[in-house]
Amino acid sequence: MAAGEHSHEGMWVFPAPEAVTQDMAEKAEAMPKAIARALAVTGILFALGIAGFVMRALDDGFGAHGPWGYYAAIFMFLFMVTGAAPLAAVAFRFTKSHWRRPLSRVSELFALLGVLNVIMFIPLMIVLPSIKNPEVGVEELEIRRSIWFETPIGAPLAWDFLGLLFLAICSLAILWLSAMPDMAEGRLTATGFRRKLYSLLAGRWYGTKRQWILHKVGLGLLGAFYFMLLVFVQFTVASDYAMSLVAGWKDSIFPPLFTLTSFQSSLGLILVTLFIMRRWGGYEQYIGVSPFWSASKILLGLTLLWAYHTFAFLITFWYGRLEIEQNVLKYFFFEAYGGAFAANLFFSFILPFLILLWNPVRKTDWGPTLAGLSALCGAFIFNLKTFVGAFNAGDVYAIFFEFIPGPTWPDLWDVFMVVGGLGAAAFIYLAATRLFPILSVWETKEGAKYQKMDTLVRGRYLVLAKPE
Amino acid sequence: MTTPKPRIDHKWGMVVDLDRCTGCQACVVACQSENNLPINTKDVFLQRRAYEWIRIERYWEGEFPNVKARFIPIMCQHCENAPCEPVCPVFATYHNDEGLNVQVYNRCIGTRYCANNCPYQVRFFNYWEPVWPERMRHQLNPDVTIRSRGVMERCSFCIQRIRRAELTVERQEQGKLDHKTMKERNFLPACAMACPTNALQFGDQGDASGPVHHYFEEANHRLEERHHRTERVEEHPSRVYRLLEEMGTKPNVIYLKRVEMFPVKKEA
Amino acid sequence: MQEGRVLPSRQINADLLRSILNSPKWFWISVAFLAFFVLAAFSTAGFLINRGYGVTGLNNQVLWGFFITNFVFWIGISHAGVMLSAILRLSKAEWRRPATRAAEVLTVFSLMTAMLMPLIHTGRPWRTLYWIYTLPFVPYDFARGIWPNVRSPLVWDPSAVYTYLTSSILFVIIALLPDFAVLRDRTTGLSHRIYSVLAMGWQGNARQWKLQIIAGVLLSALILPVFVSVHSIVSWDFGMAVSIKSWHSTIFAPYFVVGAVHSGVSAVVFVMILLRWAYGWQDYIRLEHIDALGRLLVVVATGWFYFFVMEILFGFYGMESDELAVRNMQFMEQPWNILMFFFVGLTYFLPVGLWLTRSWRRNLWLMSIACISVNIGMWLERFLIFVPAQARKQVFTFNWYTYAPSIVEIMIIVGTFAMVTMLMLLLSRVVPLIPLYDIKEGDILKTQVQIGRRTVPATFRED
Amino acid sequence: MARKPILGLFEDPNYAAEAGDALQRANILPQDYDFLTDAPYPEGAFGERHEKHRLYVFPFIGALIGLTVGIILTSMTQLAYPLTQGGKPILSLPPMAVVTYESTMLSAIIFTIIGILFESRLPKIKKGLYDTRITEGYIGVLVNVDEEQLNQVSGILTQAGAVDVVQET
Repeated sequence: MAAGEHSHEGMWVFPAPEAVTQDMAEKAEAMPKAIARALAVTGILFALGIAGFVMRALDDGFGAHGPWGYYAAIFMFLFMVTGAAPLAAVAFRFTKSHWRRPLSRVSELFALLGVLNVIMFIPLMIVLPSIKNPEVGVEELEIRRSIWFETPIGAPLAWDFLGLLFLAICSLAILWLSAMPDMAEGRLTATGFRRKLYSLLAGRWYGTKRQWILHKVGLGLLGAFYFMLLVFVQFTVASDYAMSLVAGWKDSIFPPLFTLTSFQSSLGLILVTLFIMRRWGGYEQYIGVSPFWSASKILLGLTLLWAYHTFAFLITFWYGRLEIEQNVLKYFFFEAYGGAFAANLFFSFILPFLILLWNPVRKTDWGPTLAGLSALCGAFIFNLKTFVGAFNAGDVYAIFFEFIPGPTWPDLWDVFMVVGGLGAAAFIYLAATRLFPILSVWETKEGAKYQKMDTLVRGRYLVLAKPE
Repeated sequence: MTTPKPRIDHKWGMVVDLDRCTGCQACVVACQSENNLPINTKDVFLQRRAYEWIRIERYWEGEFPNVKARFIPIMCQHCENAPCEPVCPVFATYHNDEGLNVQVYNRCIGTRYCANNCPYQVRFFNYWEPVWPERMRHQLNPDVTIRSRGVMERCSFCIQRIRRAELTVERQEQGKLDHKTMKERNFLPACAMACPTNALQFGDQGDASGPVHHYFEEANHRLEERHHRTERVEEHPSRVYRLLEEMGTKPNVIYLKRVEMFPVKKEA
Repeated sequence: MQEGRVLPSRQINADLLRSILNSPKWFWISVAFLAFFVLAAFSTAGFLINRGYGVTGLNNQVLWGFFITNFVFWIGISHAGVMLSAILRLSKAEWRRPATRAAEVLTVFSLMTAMLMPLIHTGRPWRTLYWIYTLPFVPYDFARGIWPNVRSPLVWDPSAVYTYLTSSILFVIIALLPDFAVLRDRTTGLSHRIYSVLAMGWQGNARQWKLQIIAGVLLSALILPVFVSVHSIVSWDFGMAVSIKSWHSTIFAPYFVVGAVHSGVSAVVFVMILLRWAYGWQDYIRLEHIDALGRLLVVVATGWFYFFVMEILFGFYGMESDELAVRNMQFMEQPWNILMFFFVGLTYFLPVGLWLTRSWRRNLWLMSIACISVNIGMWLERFLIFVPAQARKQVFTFNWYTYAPSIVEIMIIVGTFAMVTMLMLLLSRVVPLIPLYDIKEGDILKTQVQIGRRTVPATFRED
Repeated sequence: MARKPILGLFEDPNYAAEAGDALQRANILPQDYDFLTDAPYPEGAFGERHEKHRLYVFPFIGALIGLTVGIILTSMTQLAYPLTQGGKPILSLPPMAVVTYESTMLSAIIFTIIGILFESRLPKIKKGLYDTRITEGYIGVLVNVDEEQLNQVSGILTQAGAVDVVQET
């Protein structure tokens, strides 16, 4: 720490604008061995996943929704994490925070996974039991409880699907718009098919004043729209595939809890990606510690909020002695899936909290990353527990969830599908990093203008300028 | 501080036979005079602040001309899982080990939370200081405290009578206190005693020879097996049921369904 | 985004201490006016306690009325303080500077007022006083072995609220030390002696300042979780009640917290506008501050609306007849449906509509209208959550009944509003409601960055 | 030998900083002079020494104490009245968690306050040398030196551009 230097070592980096373009161009062209190997591995996993899916389909068909619990879980996990990831770029662009600059493209690239979500959702549409009870048995409802009371046209499937579709489109639009200036640069520097692709996508971008203004406004509007859409879709999908499959489980905090978990885990995912780029990707001179440090505070807040929402749910159900509530608690939290809940609690709250509690740890790049990783695992267990449980909770048309089944363990095909889903996501993302500049060049350059080190009386401090 | 040990492990319970209830309101009057309830004057009623530790609810069933009146007496259900108990900040109401849901007037600070949390609407708040006309002073029951304003009150299964019975047994039978001797004192809550048709039956759930024993046996048995079942089966029909069973409150009051000799014709 | 010029600190002292060193003539008149209502309220409360609860509009069906509504409302207002000062401190938002202290002080006073409500509300307050309200000053009545029942949400309440109250009072006092020092240097005679005691011999050396700054951040970080817990626990008073349909909802905690922040921040904005107008602090409470708060409020309001929709929607979700009856009452039956209409309109659509345009955010009249309407709306919200549910909760009993407040309750409610205003006014006579040192620090850290022809305002940061 | 305080008042922070440098050159120990301001300058603005503090320990101690007190209190009061209520266990944990949480936070905050006062050495009973102009925006340089150095120091201060140099009378 230099004399009178009052910012943490490596906290802020100001890359030289002219160097960036060149360097990024090279990085985009290069194909390191590590990435090639990773692509191969994830590709194999992807194939496994498809195999598992086919076998499951052959074994059980699409008649009953029970066997598809694990498929639903992995879909929900991917949707939860990748759906919320682009929000990081959007939200921090709203707050005009400078530390977001290296982080925004990393988060936007997850938009490409929206397509995967849409495709993976199709089988789930088939297995979801209809809202109207086909034949009404003893103590059964004619219409099972769901957020679509009298089932408007095509509900719930059509609406969920449309929501996911719009979500994918909207996020792709955000990615395209925010990558446009970079690709316009790429037109000149890149070679081969990239050159064609970039010149195609960049269109008539020449960076005129007007274009920049439209760019800013467009990103803002799309971002706001995406945020609202995401919250809505998460609400519908989550409650359709978890809550309304458990007869009589009425829990108004579940959608917010799901959304909160998605924010927490997606931020974690982004931090992990950033860390990999910074450590092994050779992006050290673009990614300072400041993104980790600033994001860590938000991650801590989200972690605490997660615990808070969970407790609010638990204590309300514990206090109310209604039979259905007791059964839900027993099933999801204490008896059948008790272990899963304990693990979920540990990874989503206890571990990240204990890591992020310490300011020195938060000022490193590995601390927040570890917390993020554990949040990611927590979200994964959360989804397994919730959706596998919900898919196997017995008669969906019953008046209330009366008879508690035991936990459902995965068979081989389930394992295949789960790893396959993860592999697919990783594969697509890695491929995307080869296609698009993974660092948002224009934002980095813009940032270099607005931040500098300056002297006040005797000490040197960071100066942040905030344009109106 | 510890709760007093029970002399014998009572578990009081009441069985209400709706087939016998004629809705004559005798129980209501008996309760009023036994438990020193303030007089429900007209304007007290109009303010909707009437005290009815036990009340008869009347429902009409069917369309004129073939219409039947249904009566259901409702008093404190003395639930095992009483929602009203844990919300009291000062332990003014709790579950004693005789299966009674007791109210400690001296502790009560009148938050009215318990009344809000009672699904059966059987808790009453003293909005005014209770007053009686001068000449009625002497009919007040010396065994029952008069509740001051600002406290909750509700049916106690006439706990004063239970205690008196126990005391007399101890005095006369040299304290050899068991179900038999207790029954010989044949004490009853005022309402049960006043009921002309024996619609209200009161006794010890544990006392095999008592009037309520087998009903509770049956009810608890049904509850048990429902809990240990893993899928739905056709249950054999029975008259025994409890109010708001889905609330999981496990009342100590059991109702017996009315047997329909001439059921009301429902319009198709 | 700091417009406005850098002022010499002599100027700042003169301006911001104006409210203390030479108070305007309207001051004592308005205080007396408010004091009248406060006294009226207190004597009414005395009458109520003397006569018993018959004098209120409550009955066997609706057992919790205006008092509880008002209690929750004031608890809600109290959430502005920490929300603003803590979150904005942590996020290093420059525009927080003039807002923090007014917000914290509002927190303290509204909490004090709020805690009077349940006290008056209970049937035998004198017992409540030593049984429940002794909770923060544990250990309680060891002599007679009288314990409160930890299982009851009504015992969680005081523990949370008193924690919040104690910590925000300490928070304010710590932040006041440097300003007490300024006052100590400006005053003479008795007040000088008092301020010297309060200032604790503050010198303003490097160490003290450093700890002052850290204290701000650290305390914010510590109070924030308390602040969230307080309103959640208040909401659990209702969430734990299984028997009243539409109360036993898991979302109540976050829903109430966000609502509280919504109403609280609006209240703070209104207070700031009043201060600006009353003491002529145009240079300190600038339009851009109001503007920024307005933008924040749009976000908060929308978040609140999300939770509101969830709560309503899952009310219907259960398809239970008696809960549907409550909803039907809220939305279909007079007068509740009219109130409901006003509540949603005033809480969300009107204010957010006003906050969306920049020029309207910067128009103080429209801003005040928006903030007041939010608070009316939030008061109605609590009322509509509590009362219809009780009036329609019965499964069995015949005598359904509604609720109309008696004059006694209304007078006490009015009294609480007068009381908070009066206390704020009185305090503004004693301490500066805008932190002097914070403003000065802001001026020191101001700088700008030259980009081409444009000079962009910037700030020095220590990380 | 007795040490005496001397206070130089500056209008411009840069002069004050120069005074600081000059004092350093006149090898007066850094803990002997201090900068008094009416607003927090970012740390090290005058090239002053870094203040070490142990404030972060306090909240943790407080939290621990509060936690234990909370647990003992809640469990003790529940066990002291073994009354079953609503079929809930005598020692029911979720309510305990709520009250315990509050007590933890409360004592953590109180300890933090104590820590702040202790670490910033407040309350000071005797304020020492001070000048009310400091709260008017002047920057005071407070030096504690041996009596014979007083003139030298006041010379340094005035040279550095002090508006006024105050000594104890």
